[in-house]
Amino acid sequence: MALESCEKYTDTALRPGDADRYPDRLAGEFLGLVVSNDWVNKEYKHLVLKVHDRALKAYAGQFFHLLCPTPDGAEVWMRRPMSVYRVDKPKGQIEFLYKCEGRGTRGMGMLAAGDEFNIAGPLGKGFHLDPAWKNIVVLGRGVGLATLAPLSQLAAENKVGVTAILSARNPDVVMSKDLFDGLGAKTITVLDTDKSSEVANVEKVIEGLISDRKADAFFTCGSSRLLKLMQQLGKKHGIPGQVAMEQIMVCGVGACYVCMRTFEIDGVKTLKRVCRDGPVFDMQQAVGW
Amino acid sequence: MALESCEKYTDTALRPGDADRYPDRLAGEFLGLVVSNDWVNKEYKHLVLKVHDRALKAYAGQFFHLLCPTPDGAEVWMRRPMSVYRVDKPKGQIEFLYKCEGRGTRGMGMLAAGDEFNIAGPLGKGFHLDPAWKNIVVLGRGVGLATLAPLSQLAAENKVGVTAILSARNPDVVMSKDLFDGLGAKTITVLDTDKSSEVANVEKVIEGLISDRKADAFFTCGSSRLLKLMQQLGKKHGIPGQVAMEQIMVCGVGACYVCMRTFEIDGVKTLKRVCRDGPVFDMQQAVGW
Amino acid sequence: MVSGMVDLSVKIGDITLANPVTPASGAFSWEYNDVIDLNRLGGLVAKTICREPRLGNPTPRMAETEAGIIQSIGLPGKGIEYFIDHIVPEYARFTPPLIVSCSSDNIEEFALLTEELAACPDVDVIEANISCPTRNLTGQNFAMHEDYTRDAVKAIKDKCAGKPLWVKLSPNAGDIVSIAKAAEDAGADCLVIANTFLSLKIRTDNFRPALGNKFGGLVSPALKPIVLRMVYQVAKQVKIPIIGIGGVTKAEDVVEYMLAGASAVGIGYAGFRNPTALVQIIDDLEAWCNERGIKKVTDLIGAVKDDDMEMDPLVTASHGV
Amino acid sequence: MVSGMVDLSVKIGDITLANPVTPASGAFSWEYNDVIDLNRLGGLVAKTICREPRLGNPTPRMAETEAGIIQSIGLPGKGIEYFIDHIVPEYARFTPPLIVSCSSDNIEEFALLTEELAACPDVDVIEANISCPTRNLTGQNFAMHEDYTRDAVKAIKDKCAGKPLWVKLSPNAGDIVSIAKAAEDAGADCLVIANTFLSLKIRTDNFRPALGNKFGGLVSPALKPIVLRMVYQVAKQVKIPIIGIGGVTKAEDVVEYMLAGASAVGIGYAGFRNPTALVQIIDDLEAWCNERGIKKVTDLIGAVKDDDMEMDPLVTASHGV
Ligand SMILES: Cc1cc2nc3c(=O)[nH]c(=O)nc-3n(C[C@H](O)[C@H](O)[C@H](O)COP(=O)(O)OP(=O)(O)OC[C@H]3O[C@@H](n4cnc5c(N)ncnc54)[C@H](O)[C@@H]3O)c2cc1C
Ligand SMILES: Cc1cc2nc3c(=O)[nH]c(=O)nc-3n(C[C@H](O)[C@H](O)[C@H](O)COP(=O)(O)OP(=O)(O)OC[C@H]3O[C@@H](n4cnc5c(N)ncnc54)[C@H](O)[C@@H]3O)c2cc1C
Ligand SMILES: Cc1cc2nc3c(=O)[nH]c(=O)nc-3n(C[C@H](O)[C@H](O)[C@H](O)COP(=O)(O)O)c2cc1C
Ligand SMILES: Cc1cc2nc3c(=O)[nH]c(=O)nc-3n(C[C@H](O)[C@H](O)[C@H](O)COP(=O)(O)O)c2cc1C
Ligand code: FES
Ligand code: FES
Repeated sequence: MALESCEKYTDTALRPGDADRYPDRLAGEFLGLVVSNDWVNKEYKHLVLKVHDRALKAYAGQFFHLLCPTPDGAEVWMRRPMSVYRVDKPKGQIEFLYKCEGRGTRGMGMLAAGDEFNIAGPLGKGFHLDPAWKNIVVLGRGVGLATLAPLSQLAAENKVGVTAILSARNPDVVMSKDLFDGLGAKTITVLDTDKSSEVANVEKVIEGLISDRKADAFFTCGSSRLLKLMQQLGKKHGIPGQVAMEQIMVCGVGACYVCMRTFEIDGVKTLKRVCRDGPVFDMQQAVGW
Repeated sequence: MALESCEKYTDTALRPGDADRYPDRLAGEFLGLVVSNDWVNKEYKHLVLKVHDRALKAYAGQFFHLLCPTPDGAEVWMRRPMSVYRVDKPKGQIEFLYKCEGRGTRGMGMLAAGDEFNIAGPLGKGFHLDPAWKNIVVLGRGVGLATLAPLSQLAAENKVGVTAILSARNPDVVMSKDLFDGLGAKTITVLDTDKSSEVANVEKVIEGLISDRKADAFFTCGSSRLLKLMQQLGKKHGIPGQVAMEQIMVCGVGACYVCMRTFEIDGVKTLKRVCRDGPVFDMQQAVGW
Repeated sequence: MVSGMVDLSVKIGDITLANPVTPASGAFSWEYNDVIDLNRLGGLVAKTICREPRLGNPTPRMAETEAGIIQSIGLPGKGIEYFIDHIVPEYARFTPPLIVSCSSDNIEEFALLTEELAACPDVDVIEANISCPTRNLTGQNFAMHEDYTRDAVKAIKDKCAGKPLWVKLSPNAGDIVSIAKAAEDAGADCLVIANTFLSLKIRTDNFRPALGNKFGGLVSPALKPIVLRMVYQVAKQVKIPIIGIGGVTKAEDVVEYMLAGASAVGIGYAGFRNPTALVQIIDDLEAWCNERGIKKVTDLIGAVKDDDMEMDPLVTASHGV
Repeated sequence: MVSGMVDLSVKIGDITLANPVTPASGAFSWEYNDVIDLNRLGGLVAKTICREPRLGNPTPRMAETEAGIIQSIGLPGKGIEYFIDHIVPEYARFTPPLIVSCSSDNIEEFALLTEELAACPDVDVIEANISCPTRNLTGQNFAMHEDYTRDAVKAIKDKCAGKPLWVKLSPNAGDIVSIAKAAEDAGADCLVIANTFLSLKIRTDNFRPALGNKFGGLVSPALKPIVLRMVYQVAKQVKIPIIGIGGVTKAEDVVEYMLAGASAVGIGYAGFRNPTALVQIIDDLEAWCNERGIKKVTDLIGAVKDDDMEMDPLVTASHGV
């Protein structure tokens, strides 16, 4: 008498500890085990996942593609891209910092310790640190800081000095300061509330860093306004830079050509895939964020 | 920058305690509050819901149409019909007894105390007790007993004697005995394990009840074999009977004509809607269960 | 909910609906009055009636699919006489206009049926269902062909005795715009877009079709973007009003259909899922309009902003997400 | 998983696939090798290539819908030369046959493109995508019409130099069977059913189409019953093999398509959702067959039991649920 069930989807992802038939692959599909998922302020949450070893290959600027649980009984149909916030190899954990906003990220917000969470990655091209650089400037706002934060780890490992300018609406939503501080970066907070986040002031701050020879390279993410500022200053002073871009994604691996952004190379405009050609791009080539 | 959410479905159902704009309606859509949802044996669970007053109108043989939570991240698209197992007016609760089997009932099985559960009803035509009847015989098997159980309550209220023959595979899955016992019914358990559930034996038991004048009417649900037996005995002895039928449903209120079963009335076969013309029908008119 | 500000009424030709939310034929009956206040609805839409009594299709008539259901009812009913004597009076107790859906696979019979319905004073609108995918085994029907549509609608229109004729089209047709225009030419006063998608489910446990009739009509919120596209395309090409049907589950879906060019919507699935959905959608639509200061819901009809779209991918890719 | 018993291989004309699970064009590239072992797949299917370089459609190119996504990519690519020089070699590193999808809206150009591809030794199969709903703004394409299909397929077939020609059809066509027959008549060696459903989403926050290209193709597991019906109808009328594409997310879906008459399936959405899905589906299919003692997966092709269906509703309604 039983009717067929209409269960969908096979679930095949690697759990922490599973034997890996293909340890050489760059990426994979994983069932991470939620260690914690706490609010860092009123808008952002911090997710810590215990993951399979293969997932620990992630480096700064790369992202995972997340299959979010449903916040409302209907399915979330597409994965959500999310930068790796931190990789903790000794503990076998990776971390995400995210804004709870739409269906996917609100679904993600419901995860509780012990839950499984399906993530695919690590994907994309991350940040690159030139061995010649002694000091870099990181400028980010909002969720962009989640993407930039692991640069502090990368820089610390490479003994590169970091100045992180953290822009935020108000003191309550300044993020990742502890992470940058903890890894020896110098942090400067600029705020909307006291107008210190205005472009003119940020420009002054960066010009100061340039004079102090603390700016061998620029890194940014999350704001068109700040990207433009850094592009101008970079061009003016001949300072190279990198920007992490965002775009709606489907495959995340470079197959579908959904995640296109415009870049200008030697005066010629072209489209590139954020997921595979980026998400980190040469700052001067980006045409708007 | 925010994209539209794609949240679906408005949820409009009455919660316990909500003011009722239409208290006279026979049925409604309700958000019941789960009080408990426990296993009664390896296959069946017992759900107790605190519900809005209007939902308490349910009587024996009627059903609710249940919007089950998803057992697997994908949506359960259609409601599931389920008989009312018990109405506890003083506590403002209704109860269901159900087999965890397919997607819907397994989803239901996941409900925990404090959860909300969307139910629509009460629906359908329930059992009818003729004031002339002094003693009735209830014969059920498996989940059919969930449907028949509230008859014991109805009979007790009407001071009608009940003999309940409970058929089951083995002693572990005999159900509702306590409920029948507690309301003063006489229960007879017949089992596959000792072959007492075979039709010949059940026939002997019922013939005995007929001789003892304990069988003014027959009631059954859940087994074609037992329905046929009762039809024969009913015809032979001129004893009226009622049967509760099942069929796949969509609307549950009589609009869609999905839930059809064949009935034979005065030699003419016809289709009737289980949801509105039933689920309880004249036993002699049913053509197979 | 802020109330009493927006005017939710819409006119479909001479018929005024108090709001643009109606049930879809076959997914509704007066029996829903047990659960909701039918007087709240924009219209009452009766299940498609055929002239002669029909038992309908074999069971099972519904099966769940990955995302929705397929169903195959086969237009059961007790015939036109019983309908007029017993069912019309059930609807006549309520205030919204009564739209009666009817069907036949024979043009002469369709015309006769129309004549009988048009003669019934309580019937306000005749909806010609020329698009039921499961009334016979092949899934064929008038609405699959421009010419058949024109012929059928002409014959039916002739017998409407001045009552409005709404024509329900099929999403299975390849060129919905031509068929819509044919229906308009032939005298349709409104187009109902659309019926269900001809579908099949095969059980992998017993290798059999899941429905007794083999084929069924797929119903699912998933289909809304397809039907919406059809409504949009047709609205650009016809002058008569359109009722959009397919996957409406919330007030925003009503808005979306209206933006695409529909004057009202019909709802099936959502009312099965939540029997109080239609009333809630009306409440939500009112609140949605009031929050945005929309004074007349009719302002939404065809208001999609599609005339200044940037077609250079190099430009659009540099806009923010 | 019991292994090594069932023979999963299927033949599509002269091409042998190790198993009936292939990716769908446009939803796959060699880059998936980062995540899965491409040698496990039944075939490798390259994204549709056009002769001249194309940027594709404006962004956004994807939007989530109630149950699935709509997408409008617009066949971007670097043109046939780059494709043959740089992309074919990427695929040639792997063992499964390489199926190259190609497209044009001009028959002569389509023929030229075919000729160039056919001359490339690493290309095993030419798949003519005559059904992309979003390569131009109207959604029109050859596969909407029997005659256009016949003409296009004839011209393409002429230039295949003996290589197999698979033809991808459109689910937006009204009469899929006639179009399938036209393709068969014109020389198609296999039919790929189907491409995506032309759709529209309008944002209710800004009244604008959600996609840069306005229309997009709907992709969703919800659509499987529609495409399955098409495969079933076509399989009864053509002799060439069919590849079913639409909503496959698990091994049972492969079985269902094969029962309906498909020889293999293509998978898009499921591989986006779970990048390891295709490999898992192959494993599950093998286990499914072994559990049931099925020795050759080809035994499933067209094995639906539909010849003894009970058509009397009075009888079927009295069968158990
Ligand atoms: C490489 C990359 C790294 C990112 N890293 C982070 C991070 O570390 N922390 C964080 O909070 N956010 C990050 N984002 C943005 C994040 O992907 C979106 O916030 C998220 O997808 C929104 O999903 P939602 O369901 O909450 O929103 P909805 O608005 O419901 O989403 C609807 C659709 O739009 C897409 N979408 C919406 N906003 C964006 C966006 N900004 N970028 C790409 N797609 C979007 C969604 O993926 C989904 O497909 C990153 C984006 C990219 C591309
Ligand atoms: C009036 C009525 C009262 C019922 N009372 C009870 C009860 O008290 N306890 C109980 O355990 N069961 C009862 N049932 C049966 C119950 O409805 C099914 O067990 C349930 O719908 C199965 O859902 P599923 O998702 O677990 O199974 P699935 O097999 O996944 O269901 C698939 C589809 O088939 C339908 N379906 C499957 N079995 C049945 C069935 N026997 N009757 C109707 N539809 C079915 C489902 O509703 C669903 O639409 C009753 C059925 C009816 C019609
Ligand atoms: C069970 C059922 C029965 C239906 N019967 C009819 C019918 O008799 N006449 C008709 O024109 N449409 C019929 N339909 C189609 C609906 O009117 C409607 O077009 C379809 O369900 C799509 O709308 P939805 O997505 O809101 O459900 C029926 C649909 C269902 C689900
Ligand atoms: C992002 C995307 C891009 C696609 N590109 C192509 C393409 O280039 N050529 C083609 O023939 N089909 C293309 N399709 C259609 C798929 O090949 C397939 O027919 C469709 O996705 C249905 O299968 P699914 O339900 O398994 O996703 C594309 C689909 C998607 C989602
Ligand atoms: S998301 Fe598919 S190519 Fe980038
Ligand atoms: S379930 Fe709709 S009429 Fe019974």
